[in-house]
Amino acid sequence: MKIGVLVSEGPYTHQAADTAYKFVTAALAAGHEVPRVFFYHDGVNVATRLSVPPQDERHIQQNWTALAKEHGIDLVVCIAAAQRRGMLDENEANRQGKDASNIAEGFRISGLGQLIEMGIQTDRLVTFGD
Amino acid sequence: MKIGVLVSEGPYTHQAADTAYKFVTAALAAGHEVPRVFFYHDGVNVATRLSVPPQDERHIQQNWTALAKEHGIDLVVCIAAAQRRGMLDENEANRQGKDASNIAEGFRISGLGQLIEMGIQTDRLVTFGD
Amino acid sequence: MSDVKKFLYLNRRAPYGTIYALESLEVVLIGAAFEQDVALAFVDDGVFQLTKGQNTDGIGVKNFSPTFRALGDYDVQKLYVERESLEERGLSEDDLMEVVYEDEDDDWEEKPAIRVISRAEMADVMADADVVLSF
Amino acid sequence: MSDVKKFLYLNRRAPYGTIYALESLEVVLIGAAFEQDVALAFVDDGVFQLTKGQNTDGIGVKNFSPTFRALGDYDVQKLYVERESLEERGLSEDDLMEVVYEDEDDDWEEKPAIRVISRAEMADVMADADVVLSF
Amino acid sequence: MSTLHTVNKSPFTTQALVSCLNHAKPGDAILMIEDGVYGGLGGTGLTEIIAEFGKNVSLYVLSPDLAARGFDAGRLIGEVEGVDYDGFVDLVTKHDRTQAWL
Amino acid sequence: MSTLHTVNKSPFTTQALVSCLNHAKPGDAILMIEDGVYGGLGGTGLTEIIAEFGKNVSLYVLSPDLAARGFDAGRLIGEVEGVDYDGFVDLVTKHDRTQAWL
Repeated sequence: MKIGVLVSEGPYTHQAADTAYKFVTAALAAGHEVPRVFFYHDGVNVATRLSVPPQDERHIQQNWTALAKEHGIDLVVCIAAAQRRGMLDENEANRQGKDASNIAEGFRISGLGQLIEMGIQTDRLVTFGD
Repeated sequence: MKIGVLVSEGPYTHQAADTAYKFVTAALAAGHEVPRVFFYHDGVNVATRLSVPPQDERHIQQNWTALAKEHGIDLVVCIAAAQRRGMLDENEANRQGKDASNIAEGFRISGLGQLIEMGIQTDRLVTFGD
Repeated sequence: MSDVKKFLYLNRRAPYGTIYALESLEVVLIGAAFEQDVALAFVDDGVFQLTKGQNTDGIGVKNFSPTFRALGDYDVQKLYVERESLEERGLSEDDLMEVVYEDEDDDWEEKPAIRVISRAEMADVMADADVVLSF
Repeated sequence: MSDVKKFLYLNRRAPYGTIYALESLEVVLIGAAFEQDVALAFVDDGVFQLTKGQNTDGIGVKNFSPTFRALGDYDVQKLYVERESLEERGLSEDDLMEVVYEDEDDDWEEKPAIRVISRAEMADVMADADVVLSF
Repeated sequence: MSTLHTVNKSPFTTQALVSCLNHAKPGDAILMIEDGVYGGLGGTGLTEIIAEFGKNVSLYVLSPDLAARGFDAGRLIGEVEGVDYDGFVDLVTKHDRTQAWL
Repeated sequence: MSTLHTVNKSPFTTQALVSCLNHAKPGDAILMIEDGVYGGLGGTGLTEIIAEFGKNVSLYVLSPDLAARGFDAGRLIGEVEGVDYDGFVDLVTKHDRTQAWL
């Protein structure tokens, strides 16, 4: 079955990104497809490559990047939500005249249409938020 | 009177940073001192200089930077909370081996001791959070 | 038409204190272009999103409530509001803004898009959706 | 001693679902170095922070509850827990972990740091603070 | 000695206001801000209990937050007074401490 | 056709679980996750109302979240069953849609 996932809260502050990660891992292990995970609201903050959690804690961004690479998951960060919150990839940084970017490998910035498309093309949509 | 302010939530997602800004502006106008504003939890995200809000919306980071400059307010971002969430100044980025920083002018990264110190040295502490 | 799914946008939070109401509306506007069957549900504090007379000048935050009135232009025709949620909050339909759409099946007559329904009917609306997006 | 203020850390949220409990504890540990009068209050869902037997292996999040037991070493001696909050949640003092400190005024005897008090007493604790930090 | 309590959550969604009311002491003040201002509305399922507490503590709402949400002072419970940000600052200074119910 | 509802908030803090119970239909399932797992505890002020609803809908808690918070299955209401992440996935696929009560 195709399962789409929406993550609506930022890393560490809320458990949403952790629960979603565990859920996606289990869904893949059970033989389901997770073609895309969409990051919205503060969920866009999961994509930062500048996070430096304590050594004895999980690295949420790196976990997602690795899982996506292994299973070909499309990690999409909402552009409108990301701009407000200061999450930019290199293209966006250049376009906006900013001197730095912070999006990690494996995540791509795109529009809300990708969320709707995920809703249309998957059999289930599961939301993790606050 | 000396009033210390604690901001505990991120920009745009929660109203906390907006209410705190209005409150501090009013406190200064009434002749009070606001020596320091401490940003903790997701509040550290207020300090990003990469935010690009829509043209018709307020720019929360720039508002704080301008207010702090005009009135000499010490804007302190908690280092532990910031590291988890990917908020780094240039020193921290170098120290952590990261290729970019994102802290805006007017904010400085420091420890939680600055919050305790603010509690000791001010007459009132006002918290804005979720 | 077999590709048309029923999208339900579930709004349970008040405006301005958090961004969810605004960012929910941004999804609705983008989603309108996909020609799916769209409905919005306002339950619990979500009903506060539709109060008329919102004026955000004093808080320095953008007033996005006029966007609801533009939903008809995007062919969003169903804004379900739960009666029990209104009543618990001391509100009546008179406290809500007016949202209309033009009914193409009825000579483009202007009709109200806001439909106050009971909790039981709201449960039916929810159970009828293919995709529920919660904000 | 005139510079000593009474700091009250007010904890009203459950652990793990959000980070507030953990980050509150980080402030307490740093704050202990400042030689102020420190007390922690656990009210509403905050009482869940102190349950014993927490095991986070399954959720991939760090179990920070052992840190509470170390508070005595930081000379944090007062963890006030509201009885009514416990009761509403079906909890008793037996469900809480043990936190002790060594009383320097009583020959360094080990004493329990957790003090279950009534809601009225909790209101007194709050009203007695100079600085309240809410998490 | 008295406390200014701030509540920024809707009382229809969370327990913050009720918990605050349960711990406030006579002479304290409660200022409802942000989504908390809904707690000041008359004619709701909570009006009676809030008005009852209002006999011992002073109740305020932050007027700019009330206006943002489409209501004016006419909709408030009689025991609740509107203040602007200047009034917020005054309340902070008049009371000995501020306690946030997040 | 049936729905899997997810609730991730403590029922002692927010109205999410009660609102969910008020809208769930017979045959639906409710999975309590994260801080929502406290809703499955027996002997609380809410146990009775939750057990009553449990006659019409299936109630689950995510066991890893329950263990994280220091409780085991023995503390659950009789009507509530524990599942792990695999069980979560099964519940998602068995029901026709998933609705989050945030």
